[in-house]
Amino acid sequence: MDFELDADQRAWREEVRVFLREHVTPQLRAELAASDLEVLDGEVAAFRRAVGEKGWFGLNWPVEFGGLGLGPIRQHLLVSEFEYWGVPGPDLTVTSVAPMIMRHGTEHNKSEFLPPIARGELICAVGYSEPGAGTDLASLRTRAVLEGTMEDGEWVINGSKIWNSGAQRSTHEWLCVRTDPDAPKHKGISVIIVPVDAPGVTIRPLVAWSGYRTNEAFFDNVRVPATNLVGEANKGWRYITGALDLERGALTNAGDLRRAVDDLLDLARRPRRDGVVPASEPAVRRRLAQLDADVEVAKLMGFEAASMLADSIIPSIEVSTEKIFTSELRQRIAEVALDLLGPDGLLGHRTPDAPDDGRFERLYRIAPLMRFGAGANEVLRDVIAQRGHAMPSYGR
Amino acid sequence: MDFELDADQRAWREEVRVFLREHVTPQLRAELAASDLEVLDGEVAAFRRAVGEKGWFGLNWPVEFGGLGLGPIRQHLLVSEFEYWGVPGPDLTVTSVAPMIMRHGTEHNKSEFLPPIARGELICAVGYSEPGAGTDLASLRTRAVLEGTMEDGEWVINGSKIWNSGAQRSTHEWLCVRTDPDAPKHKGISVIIVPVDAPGVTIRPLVAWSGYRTNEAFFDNVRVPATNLVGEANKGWRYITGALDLERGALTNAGDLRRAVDDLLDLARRPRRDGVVPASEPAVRRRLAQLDADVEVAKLMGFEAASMLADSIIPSIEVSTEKIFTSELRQRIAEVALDLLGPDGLLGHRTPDAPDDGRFERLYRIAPLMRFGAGANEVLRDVIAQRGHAMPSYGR
Amino acid sequence: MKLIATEQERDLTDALRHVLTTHCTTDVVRRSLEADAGGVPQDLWRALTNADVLGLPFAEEFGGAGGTLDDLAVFAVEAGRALCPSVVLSTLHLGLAVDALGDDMHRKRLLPTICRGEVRGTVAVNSPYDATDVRPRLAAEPVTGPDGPAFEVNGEVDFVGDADQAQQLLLTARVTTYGEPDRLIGLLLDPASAGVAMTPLPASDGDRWQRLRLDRVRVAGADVLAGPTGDGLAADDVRRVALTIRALQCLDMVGGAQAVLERTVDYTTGREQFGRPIASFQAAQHLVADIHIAVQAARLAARSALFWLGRGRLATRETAVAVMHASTAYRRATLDAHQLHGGMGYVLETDLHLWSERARRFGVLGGGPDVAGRWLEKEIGLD
Amino acid sequence: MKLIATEQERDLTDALRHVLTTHCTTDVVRRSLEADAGGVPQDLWRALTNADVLGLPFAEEFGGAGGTLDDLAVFAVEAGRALCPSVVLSTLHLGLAVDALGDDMHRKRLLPTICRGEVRGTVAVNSPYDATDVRPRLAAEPVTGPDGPAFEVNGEVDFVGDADQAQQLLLTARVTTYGEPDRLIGLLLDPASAGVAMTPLPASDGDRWQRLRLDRVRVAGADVLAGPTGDGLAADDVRRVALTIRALQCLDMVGGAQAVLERTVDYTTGREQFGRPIASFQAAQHLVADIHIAVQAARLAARSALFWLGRGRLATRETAVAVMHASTAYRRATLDAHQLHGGMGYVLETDLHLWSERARRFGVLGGGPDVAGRWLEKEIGLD
Repeated sequence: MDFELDADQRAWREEVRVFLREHVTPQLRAELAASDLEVLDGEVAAFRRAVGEKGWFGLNWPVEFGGLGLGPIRQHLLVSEFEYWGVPGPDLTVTSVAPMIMRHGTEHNKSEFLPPIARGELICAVGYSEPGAGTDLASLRTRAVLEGTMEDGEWVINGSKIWNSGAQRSTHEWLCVRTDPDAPKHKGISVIIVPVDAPGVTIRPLVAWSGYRTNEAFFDNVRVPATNLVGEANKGWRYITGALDLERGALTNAGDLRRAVDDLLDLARRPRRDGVVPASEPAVRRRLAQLDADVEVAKLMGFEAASMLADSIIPSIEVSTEKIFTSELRQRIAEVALDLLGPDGLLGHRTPDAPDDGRFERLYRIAPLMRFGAGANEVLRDVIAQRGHAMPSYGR
Repeated sequence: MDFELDADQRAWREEVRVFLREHVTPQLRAELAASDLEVLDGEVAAFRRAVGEKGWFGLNWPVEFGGLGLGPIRQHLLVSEFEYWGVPGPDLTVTSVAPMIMRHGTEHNKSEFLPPIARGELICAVGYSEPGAGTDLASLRTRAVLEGTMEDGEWVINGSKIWNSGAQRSTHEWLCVRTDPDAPKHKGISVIIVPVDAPGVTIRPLVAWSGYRTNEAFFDNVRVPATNLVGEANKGWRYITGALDLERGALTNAGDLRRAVDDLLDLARRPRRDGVVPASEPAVRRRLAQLDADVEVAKLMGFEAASMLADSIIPSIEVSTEKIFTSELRQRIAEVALDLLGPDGLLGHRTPDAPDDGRFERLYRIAPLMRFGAGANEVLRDVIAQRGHAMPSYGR
Repeated sequence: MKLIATEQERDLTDALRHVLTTHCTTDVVRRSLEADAGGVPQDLWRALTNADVLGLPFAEEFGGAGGTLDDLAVFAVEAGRALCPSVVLSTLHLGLAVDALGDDMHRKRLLPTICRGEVRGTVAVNSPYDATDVRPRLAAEPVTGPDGPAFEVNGEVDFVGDADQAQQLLLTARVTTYGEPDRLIGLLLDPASAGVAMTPLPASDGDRWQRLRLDRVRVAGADVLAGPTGDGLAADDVRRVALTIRALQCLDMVGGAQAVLERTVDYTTGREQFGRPIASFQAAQHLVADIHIAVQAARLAARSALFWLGRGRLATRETAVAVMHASTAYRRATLDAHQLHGGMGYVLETDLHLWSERARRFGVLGGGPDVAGRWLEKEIGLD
Repeated sequence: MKLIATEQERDLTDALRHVLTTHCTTDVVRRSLEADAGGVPQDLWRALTNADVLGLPFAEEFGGAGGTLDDLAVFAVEAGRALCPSVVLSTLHLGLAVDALGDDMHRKRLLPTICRGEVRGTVAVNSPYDATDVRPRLAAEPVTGPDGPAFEVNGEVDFVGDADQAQQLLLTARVTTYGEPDRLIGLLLDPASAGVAMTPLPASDGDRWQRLRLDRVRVAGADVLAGPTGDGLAADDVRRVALTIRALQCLDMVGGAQAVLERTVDYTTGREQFGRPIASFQAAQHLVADIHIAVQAARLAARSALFWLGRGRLATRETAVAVMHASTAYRRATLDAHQLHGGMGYVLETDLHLWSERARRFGVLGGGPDVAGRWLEKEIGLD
């Protein structure tokens, strides 16, 4: 990939934009504004079906698995546009779970799970963290015990998960469990796909400061077919870290940040409730210019990672860099918005007097998640130093 | 101490200012500008004598040791003024070495060393760090072996020191040596006072980026009287850390920073070589205002530490806080100066075209020392967390 | 106020902390923010009244505890730690404003009721965007009514905190008389008066400001604060009230940041990751150290501002420094606390967000760091 | 230029790094800065000439290597790593300026001598404070001399780099003719010409700029660059040259910051404190990670700017972004490297300061982050 999109890439972006112009209706915007993704069978669901019909959930999947095989650059451009428009694109199930099934799954896994994922019908919540363990995923204690054989037996699962986001909208759990309690902590882990409606699964909502709902999930003698094990038993750590790398990559797209800065630039040029136009204050202009400079860099970082993937290079250090950069930038955008809006910026999200419907008030609350989630920035800084520059581990 | 100086304190500050108005002559300024402190028998020396005659080297010493017993607040006000005027005040010998002799020295130490220190005739270079050891002082390897008795024997010293600043202007070394190589590393250390002109002492200059000269000092079978041992043998670590705490306290005075910001505010209001007045640029004004706000806080931090000392509380966490805050502020002042002056700010110190004689160009080079020296800021942040907030050691 | 707390100050701190720890738990704070809760609970209000908090800075002759602004500073820090509901603070602000801008008649009428906890009130004498901007938003016209001279007041005031809970507001208005300079007057107003309309402005933290619309509201002469000579308030006197409120908010922020720092140290010390306490990671320690440094800076700056305001100075410069440091420190403390807490500080049930919300509210209300930076530019002659 | 280095680019990098590692050691760099050293050593100059560096971006018909600005970008990064003496860069800038602003006659006359390493030169077509400000500092008046039409030039130009080592300068001047719009022309000038006076301006790094004073200096018509139609250069064409130079300096900063990062990692890995390598402290690792992130940001921004400049765009916005990131990254990298090196990076004999000096020189020359911020404000319509 060049610093400039080539003709094909431009044509692709235009195709995506044409689709979005058609499908991002006022009704869809209204539903998203009022309820995020929580309406189960409304505009969002219809939009997802339209995306599925284009085959875009499998955009980057190999053709052999029913994908379009269009590669990471097309994927990147599409996700950037979707983010810029503020609509849900390919989610973790498509971009993280499915590739792991393709790479490591059994033939049975592939035939059972990939087709419904491609249609947008099978949606996974990701069950990694457990209460009390936080970022240290490998210390997980949810147990799965095999009763019977791998051919026709069942896994019996007991334990609990936290930060089980989207479980209320999901059909399945991509669940990390301990299958060998005697092995070293990274070696006894497996991944099992568990239907959310299986008896013994309980989902308890947790509401985050951002207003988003996440969940605790409890598994009480939950039984699933032995063949729901992904790949091989006790090799789950590889699948998890692989999926996490992909997740982190997906998170670093700067489309939403570009949109946030564009929106903020607009807002800064409009009078506040007190009649003052924030952009008339020079210090505000300088801070906005800095955000613009940073978001341009974030965009280039995204292009770079996509280019590497297109060249079959795993951008591991690059993705850590981007994740830190974009997550801290997101927080700074929200801070600049607060400072330039003054009290207007404190008017609550979804209240009529709030500027831009309180989008920046909410961004301030959303931003912290991206710093500590998906690999805390401290851990990723360690990664950059230790993996990127061979600095010695301090024994974590 | 209040947030406002009381009448006595104001009178004291006025007394110091009267002294400075009289003794900070154009000749003294010229010598300092041209040569720092390196002219051994010139204006600086004469100024030091005048300070000595006022008894101000022993300002804060108890009366029983020939001091004025005026206490830490007076000391703080005096040092702030001296720093603001940019002239040398009480140095480490007076503020760190002598108090340790008073607190821990033998009667012989006190009678031999304190009177000449009070007169400004005995000046110590501080010999702590060794090549290869850096901040980790306790790993020092310079050896002292006692030949004969503590009454009439001699210490024979071998080893070397680095960052031996001011040795070329000093009469003695306040030298940390290992006297018990078999004890744990903090337990076998002693402090010995060594005349710089003793046979076997060699001083080799090292020039820092700031332009200041520091030194390496080599000790080759250097013999000094056994009574030059400070206090007791093998208890030196306490004396060193005590002196370092005092040194750090002395470094955190914000007088030089207030002066730097005042000078920078002046400079920003004058046209550059290209005719532009930097303060006409709003972003520059905002950065200057931030520096002003920070230096006001630094001043309050200094008042606070002096107040604590006056109440016989050792401000250990406070001094670490101040040292980090002021050292990072100093660097930011230099950075703002560079940005607002543009190329003018690159014109070399002591060259005729440089604005303010290149004072800010040089400040940029001086500032890094204060961040890593006298307890690296990283170490002091550990201190704040571990001693100030009881966070657990990570095993340093 | 001493740079180092005196024994008396420490005793006051302990006493206030005890009252707030008992009666102002985060449960109480949460309930006071709920739309139908009717504001601060009686229990807390009573405890604060009994502890003389509402009379802390007022003279004994007006029913107060005979304390000083320095004593109120001690309360402000403790209020910030405990997230004391803002109507308590607003009521104290009302008392301060009446004390500073009214005459003895006003003081005698109002301060005792405030000290006894009988009145809740609030003050809106400056732009919510900029505490130094005291241009009145209301216009008052002299009229003669049945009870003698009065004013008819029109206009809108935005972002009036706690007006829905208040029985007594202090607002300012401009009186324009042909051929004379405009006058600035204070108005004591019952929000239930005829012609006052309120529209709630829901804040991010669940609290509600009010937008007040005054339509031909009649204010009696006895409710007008017109300065010692009767020809209006001096703008700088009003500004000193506004800056005093802002400086008290800075101390609130200092107390809040300090509480967040302590919570974060406790959480990270008790919580293990990768087989060791989070608090044992140097990166965590340095975040904590940086919060410590910022809070220490903010504490000194805010106390200094209040010290000078308490001694009659306008202290715009000191207040600017206080806002620049306190707003920034509280914001960084809360955002980095979220970072160190991870998910466990991000869910509503763990309370951390309550401080985060207060950090941003007090961070910008009356002017955040950018606005205060402008004040300071002017003060040091950079404009 | 690809976002990811191609094999060809990696080969060029390796080749250039080899030449510079061999011939541009820090000893060579130090000597080139000494006042009496006469600038860059012959040995280095020859090696760079032999490696086609001086002809890298110029067409083969003018004796160049037929490369592009993208190839020069690769050299700029390596030059920054190795602290390549600035006269090498200035001479390349002269070639770029002649190529962009001259006609074929100028190109044929000058480019081959530059490519062959026979000429050292420099360019001063913009304010040293602001690369986008191309208002000429000199005034030129048309005169007729013995050899035909010429100009007589007067005025002063400040901060001309390497003018004391140059045989050829490219300056700009304003021609004012009564009743016509002012024209902007380029001037090729031998600094040894009659009427040119130089005053050295010693820089913090020991190098010297020159202040040039031109007093009735005669410039022949053949040495005048007056644009394709002969009626002057377009300001934006000159500005593009100035921004190209600035963008190349950004890449220099990226290379320098990268070198400092690597030195710092090496030093901290090899050096023990408290019984363990400094590099094993999380605080050290996070400083390194932050430098890494900043350098990565700067690298992408600077390459993007040069990409667009190489394709004929003015690219003010991209260059602004590049300056904001590269200047800041290099400054932070060097200052934090000092922090991690402690005393061992602070004494002159350990060389680190050479990069620190370059960081501040290139950080502000032609406009630092504050100035570039102003460019960007304009570009995004915030003025």
